[in-house]
Amino acid sequence: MSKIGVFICHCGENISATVDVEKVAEEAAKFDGVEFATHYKYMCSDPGQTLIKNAIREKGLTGVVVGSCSPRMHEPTFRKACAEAGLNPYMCEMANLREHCSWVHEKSEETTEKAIVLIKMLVEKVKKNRSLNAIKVPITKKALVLGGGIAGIQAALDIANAGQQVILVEKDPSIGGHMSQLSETFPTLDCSQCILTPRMVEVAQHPNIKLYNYAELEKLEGFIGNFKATIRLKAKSVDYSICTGCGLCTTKCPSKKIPSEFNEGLGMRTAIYTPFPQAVPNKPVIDRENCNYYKKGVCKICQKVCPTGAIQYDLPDELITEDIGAIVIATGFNVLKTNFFPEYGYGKYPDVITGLQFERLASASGPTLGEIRRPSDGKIPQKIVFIACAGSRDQAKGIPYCSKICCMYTAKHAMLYQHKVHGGESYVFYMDIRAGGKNYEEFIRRAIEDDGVNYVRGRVARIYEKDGKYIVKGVDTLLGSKQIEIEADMVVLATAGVANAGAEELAQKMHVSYDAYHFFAEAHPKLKPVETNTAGIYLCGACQAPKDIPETVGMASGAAAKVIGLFSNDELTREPLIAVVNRCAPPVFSTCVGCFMCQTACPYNAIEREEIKSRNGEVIKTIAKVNPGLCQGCGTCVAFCRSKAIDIQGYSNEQMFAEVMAMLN
Amino acid sequence: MDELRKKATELLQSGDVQMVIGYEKGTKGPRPCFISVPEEAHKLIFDEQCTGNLAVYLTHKDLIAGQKVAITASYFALRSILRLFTENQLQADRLVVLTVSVDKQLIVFTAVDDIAAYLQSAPVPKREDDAALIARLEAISREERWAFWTEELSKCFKCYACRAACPMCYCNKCIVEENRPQWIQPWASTLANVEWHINRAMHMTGRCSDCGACGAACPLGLPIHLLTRRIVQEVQENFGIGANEAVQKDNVLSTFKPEDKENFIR
Amino acid sequence: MSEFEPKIVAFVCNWCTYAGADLTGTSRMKYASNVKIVRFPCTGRIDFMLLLKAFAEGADGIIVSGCHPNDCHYTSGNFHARRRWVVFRGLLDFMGIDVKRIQFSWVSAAEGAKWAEIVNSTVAAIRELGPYIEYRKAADYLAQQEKEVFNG
Amino acid sequence: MIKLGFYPGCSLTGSSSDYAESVLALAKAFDLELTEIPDWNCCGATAAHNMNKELALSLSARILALAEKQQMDEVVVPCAACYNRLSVTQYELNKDADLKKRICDIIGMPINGNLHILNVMQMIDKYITGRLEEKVTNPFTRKVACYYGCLLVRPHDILKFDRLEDPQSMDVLMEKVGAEPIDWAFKTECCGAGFSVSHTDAVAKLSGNIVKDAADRGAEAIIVACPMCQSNLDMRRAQINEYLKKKTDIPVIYITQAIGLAVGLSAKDVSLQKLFVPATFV
Amino acid sequence: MMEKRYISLISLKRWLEKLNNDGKHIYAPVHKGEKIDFGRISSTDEISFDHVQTTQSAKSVAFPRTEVLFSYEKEKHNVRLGNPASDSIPESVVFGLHPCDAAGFDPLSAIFNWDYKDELYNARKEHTTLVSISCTKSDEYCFCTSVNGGPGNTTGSDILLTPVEEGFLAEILTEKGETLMKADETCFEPDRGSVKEDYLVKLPKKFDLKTVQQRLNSAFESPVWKAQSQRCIGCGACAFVCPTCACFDIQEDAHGDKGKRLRCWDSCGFTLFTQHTSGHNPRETQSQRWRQRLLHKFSYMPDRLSVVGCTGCGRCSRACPVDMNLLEHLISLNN
Repeated sequence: MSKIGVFICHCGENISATVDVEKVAEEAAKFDGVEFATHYKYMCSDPGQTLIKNAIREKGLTGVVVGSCSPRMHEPTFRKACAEAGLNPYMCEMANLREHCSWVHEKSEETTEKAIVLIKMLVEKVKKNRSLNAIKVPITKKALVLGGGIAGIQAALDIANAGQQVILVEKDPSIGGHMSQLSETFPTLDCSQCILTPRMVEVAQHPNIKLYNYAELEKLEGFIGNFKATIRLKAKSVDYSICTGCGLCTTKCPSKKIPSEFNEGLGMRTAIYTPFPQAVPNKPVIDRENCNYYKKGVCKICQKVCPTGAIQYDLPDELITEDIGAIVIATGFNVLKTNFFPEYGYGKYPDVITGLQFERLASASGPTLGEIRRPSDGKIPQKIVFIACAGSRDQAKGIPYCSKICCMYTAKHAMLYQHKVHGGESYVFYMDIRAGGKNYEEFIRRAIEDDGVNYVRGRVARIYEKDGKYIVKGVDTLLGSKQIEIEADMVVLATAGVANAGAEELAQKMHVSYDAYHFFAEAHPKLKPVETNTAGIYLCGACQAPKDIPETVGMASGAAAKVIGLFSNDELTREPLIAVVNRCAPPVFSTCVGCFMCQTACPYNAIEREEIKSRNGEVIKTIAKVNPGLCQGCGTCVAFCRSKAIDIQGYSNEQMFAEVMAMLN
Repeated sequence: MDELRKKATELLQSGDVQMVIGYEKGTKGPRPCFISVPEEAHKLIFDEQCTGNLAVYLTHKDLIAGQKVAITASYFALRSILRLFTENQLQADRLVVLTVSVDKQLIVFTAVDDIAAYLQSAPVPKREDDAALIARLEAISREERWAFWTEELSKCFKCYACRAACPMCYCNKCIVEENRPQWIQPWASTLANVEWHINRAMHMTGRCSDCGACGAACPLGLPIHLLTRRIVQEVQENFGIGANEAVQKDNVLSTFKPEDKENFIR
Repeated sequence: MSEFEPKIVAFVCNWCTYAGADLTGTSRMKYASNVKIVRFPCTGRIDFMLLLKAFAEGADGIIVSGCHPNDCHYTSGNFHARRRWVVFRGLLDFMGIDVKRIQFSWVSAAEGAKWAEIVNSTVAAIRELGPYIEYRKAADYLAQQEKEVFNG
Repeated sequence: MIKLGFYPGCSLTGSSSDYAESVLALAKAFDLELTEIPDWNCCGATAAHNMNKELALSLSARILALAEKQQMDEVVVPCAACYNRLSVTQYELNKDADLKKRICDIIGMPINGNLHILNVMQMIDKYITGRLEEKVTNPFTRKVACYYGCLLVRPHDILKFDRLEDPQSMDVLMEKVGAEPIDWAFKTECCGAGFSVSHTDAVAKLSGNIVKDAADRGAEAIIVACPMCQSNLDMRRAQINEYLKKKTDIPVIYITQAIGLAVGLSAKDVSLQKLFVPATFV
Repeated sequence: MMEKRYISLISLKRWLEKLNNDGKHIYAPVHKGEKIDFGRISSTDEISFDHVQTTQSAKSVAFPRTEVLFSYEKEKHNVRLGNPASDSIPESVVFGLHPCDAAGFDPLSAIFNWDYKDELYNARKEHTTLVSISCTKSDEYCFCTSVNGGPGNTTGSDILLTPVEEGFLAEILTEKGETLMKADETCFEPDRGSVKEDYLVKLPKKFDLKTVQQRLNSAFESPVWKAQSQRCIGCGACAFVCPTCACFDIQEDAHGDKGKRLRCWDSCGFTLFTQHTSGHNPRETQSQRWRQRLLHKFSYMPDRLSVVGCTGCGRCSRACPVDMNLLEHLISLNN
């Protein structure tokens, strides 16, 4: 005879405002098998939990139903509370009275009625619950970090410094990411490369870090603590074990007119190349699309000049697999190109550039060695216009969000321009200035007050080219929407930060969810910012949303901390919500008939064969067996098994059946 | 037919098999028989009357009792046998499969794949009347279909002859016997019957040989084989997998294609 | 309430649609209270018998919803579910069961608004169709004692 | 002979009769039969549409209803303003059943809302472009500035026609008839039609900039598909020149006129004589 | 009591109409697709007269395939029971069943009144009147004459009609029968003295019941069971169509806190019939179950209830999907 306790939470006002919580508790008390029912302002609070614990002890409850927020929020909280009071945590269920009831319905009898039914459903379910014990699985203490930008670098170093093994995978020939492209960083204006390169070198030299540059994640299997990652090492055509990185090949390569990715197309590179002088590893790769040898079958100059004979044209892509315990995604972001903006000339004007391109112009290592010159004719622009929110915060452009970093780097750009081009005139068109951050607002003020950047609050309607000038037509909303036209020599668009091209595909590979803009989704917007909804996979940096360097680095260390925390245990306890094949009395032994059709239904190859043997060892029957380490508890096999020989703990046939019956009776 | 009897005799004499599962003359039509001595082989018959699906006996543990057996299989029985192999219920080395082709040739299958090949080449026995009834049912309105089926199935008294006659119904414990939870009400009443037959049909997805034995077995003559037949059609139409293919492959419902089409999910 | 209030059961997966419905809540979007959600780990877990049971026990409509194709938290549960529903739906329709009363949908964790829309449109549709007496009548064998004695 | 509905609207029966005539002439040349919607009324592009929404909708709705009554399924609406009003109205009504009911009650006629409303560009695109090149006998070998104005492609998410900020359709067409469309910046700038009666000086300024840029970039003609644009750029050329302090003589030609000429219609057929700024080169 | 009358087909129909109008539920053989089976009739035109045998027996008028024993409702800790209103059982007439069916009610009643008097069964039987029709044809499955029955046998019937010329010889056999006749006596003319036997089908004995029974008493361990049952696929068809099979199962139709306790047909042919929770099954094989079926009908029932459990209607053989022909097996036992 079950003794169920029902605990209704007001969630402050969140539930009690629309649901008559007293009535719910009162009705629940009448349910068959309910021993005790009550309500309280904050069940998740300490006194709230104590209330539950005491009830369990005093009334000898065999099951608990908490009617409060979504179980996705507080299920662990309440299960823990139950466990502390000596009740098996899996004898606790939650009814979602907030997200699925009080928040989505008006205050009315129906709403309260619904709440009562929701409770009844879970009461009936919990009656069918079984005590379960957590599963222990070993942990492979090796982390995989995807992306070698500042986020990945930070995460990798933190994990490695904690004494754990790290595999760092970077899709480009060199780590460094966008930060390595930046000229100087706000709000301190210290040189980006100067602070980044030491970290890059540290990564390269760290005994605990294995770096795979020019590589990508091909496939991911397994689960937290026990992933198996297949990594594609793209063919570099250069044998790194021999190559000394002397760079002779890159100087001799005849195809020199390839737009450099690192310089955002403002500079050129060769077909065999290292993206930039401080690249790590500082060894070249051959870009096969643009290499004469691969295109026409002739050339081989690099091979001739290579002093160590490291060039090997026939090296294929290589697939390696690594056992991994945890993953940190740090794949970063990208910025829209100017061709996204018809009103600004669809990218046809050479001197309408993106902020990132401006960074290259302003960078000492850039194509102009740090001088601000027009890509078209190399002239120094005397009048320059910066347009913030180019794409961002623009519903019509499908990018309603704020890219967050543009206000700051635009101010920085304007400042750098003023510093580098004396007597130059700069304008910044903006919607609002968002400078939340330590010394950020001050930084903006400096741009305006000390460096005389003209801030114009308003949007730019159109840019058109006229007599070698760009006519920037905009409006100054602070001057009563006065139309203004600026004849600029150069325009810099603070184009929106967007997710990387392959983000969606990558997310699907790893089964992490992503938002409408293909940024990876954190497990909880507030409480789990670095976790994904897939256990053992963590997030950091701009792949989650556009963010600046300090925030990225902080998040990276956060993700690293999670990994280190995970690795601090030798084994991992997993929720026992997994499928099991039933056993019953001989001569049947199990209602499984061994058709093994469930094997293909299982996404995790968790279903194995088990032989039931008689005393004298001959096989009586071969039935399915679920490997508890591999099973993730999706239950597909359960719904598939026609003789109901497999059931899933926590969502068992009896439980789900009871829940449905309770709802409708 | 003589060929068949000859083969049976020699199989039994040589001790290659201890039993031949075949058809003999019955009260009205042919009926299953089990020959275990050469002398009785003359009883064996095999003609187009012989439609009952003998494969059902291959999973009868008491009957087979570990013996090596031979079976004379109709076209559909061959499908069932293929499926039983796919579902790990048969051992190739314990079974000799025989059939008589439309041109009256005795065929002795040496390998499972040969059966598959034969099914592809041999003509599928037609069942026009069923096709006609299905067409009629598709033509009428949904309400009328519901009326038809509730009327028919209300008669069902759950003798489970349909299940007993089906080679694929070899579960140790049938879903109707499962009572925790009581998925299907085990007594005879209209909806309980509807639920039972829906389950039977669903469980046949990708497994059904479309032999119609379930319908033939029904003492009340309910056209329940149309349900499994419809499932066969669904599988063909939606996933392009024919019955011959389905029975050899991993189950239709435990596999998928990302590009599977549907037109009802929003 | 004089007007017919449909009883609707929603079978949803934990990772996408349940989370999506949570988002509907956190975004304070309103929808009809006729729908009650049963939480499954995955659409692959949803047994077709539960749908029939829901109808038999008095549901007038059913929503089945999970992750979009390729987004399944368990890689492929929703793909398996999709096949199951294709066959099941075809069979039900062949038997004259009103498949218009079952709304299948993909609602991701980010689609709180879509969930509200699905619920409201389904409630409206079912209200149109009226109570599913037809089916429940077949469940009540006492009312049909005549039929049931000499069955048919 | 393909039959299409035809809604001229006020301008095409008055100041812009040349537009109407050229449209009809061109249609005829490509065996399209345009039948005027009987008993049509104002589309509401007047002050109406920002004074009283219901009135504005009802005005256009009545036109739609009339067209449907005639079993027309496609209606050609050359005036950009009319086109905009009719399309928007149909969209709004289809979006909101209650509104539709209200409006239908007001006009006392039913509306299905499945009318295909074509502006001149879409008409040409659908029924003419295909046969255009072969029919060109007299290529329009001029540098032209295609001017779209504000209404032709707006509101974009309803019309779903051409690119919003940088439309191309006219340029493409003109290329087909041998012209050389210039790349210029005023394609969709405001001509000041809103002020064409109240603040003509504003018109002079706004239209002036348009004419100037076109002229400066060596265009020999401005091609338009909207009566307001045309009248502002053409009829008000005197004030414009005043404002620009220089005499510009670049003609403003309807796309239908330009194409008409190209496929061998006479200047008279397409009423070229009605231009204020004469197209001397023809 | 016993009274002979004559009734013409027209009057017969008139009489039945009358009974129908009196609100009696009349069940009679009607066409159901390919098959002939009992069904409630609203008009006499539905009735089939020219069939050998209905698919099912008439037993379900007193022993329905599913019946409610009682209902219950839980309220927190106590339970409310609802008894079935046995008075609400309708007055029923089964018309046109054959003597072998009528005779079947004897063994049935014997079983339901053996140790415990089954309230519901008796109430239903009490409210039912049986108007049988003698057999003028038979088929290869019939063997009533071999089990103390016959085509004109009166056992169990309240009225027995025998087709003579264009009408029927009506034997009014019980008070129930008489009351029923009195519903409209004008339909019944005086007996025309036609000789019943002349009109009955001739059905020679196929075996000797006594010998078979003796054989069976010593045949428990015989290999014959295995031989005979090889073909059996273990369905319940034979039991469900049998006029004397009375095995039932108790089921619960639960809906939340409410529910009904049901009695529904079961069959000794099912594997689960004797399955213990322990997993042990005293009748593990089909042959054991087949043996049980025969011994029960031809040995145990005669011993305990002094009535043979078979009326030779041959339904089990007709219904069997794999042609387990009972007659054939009994004959082989006989020889």
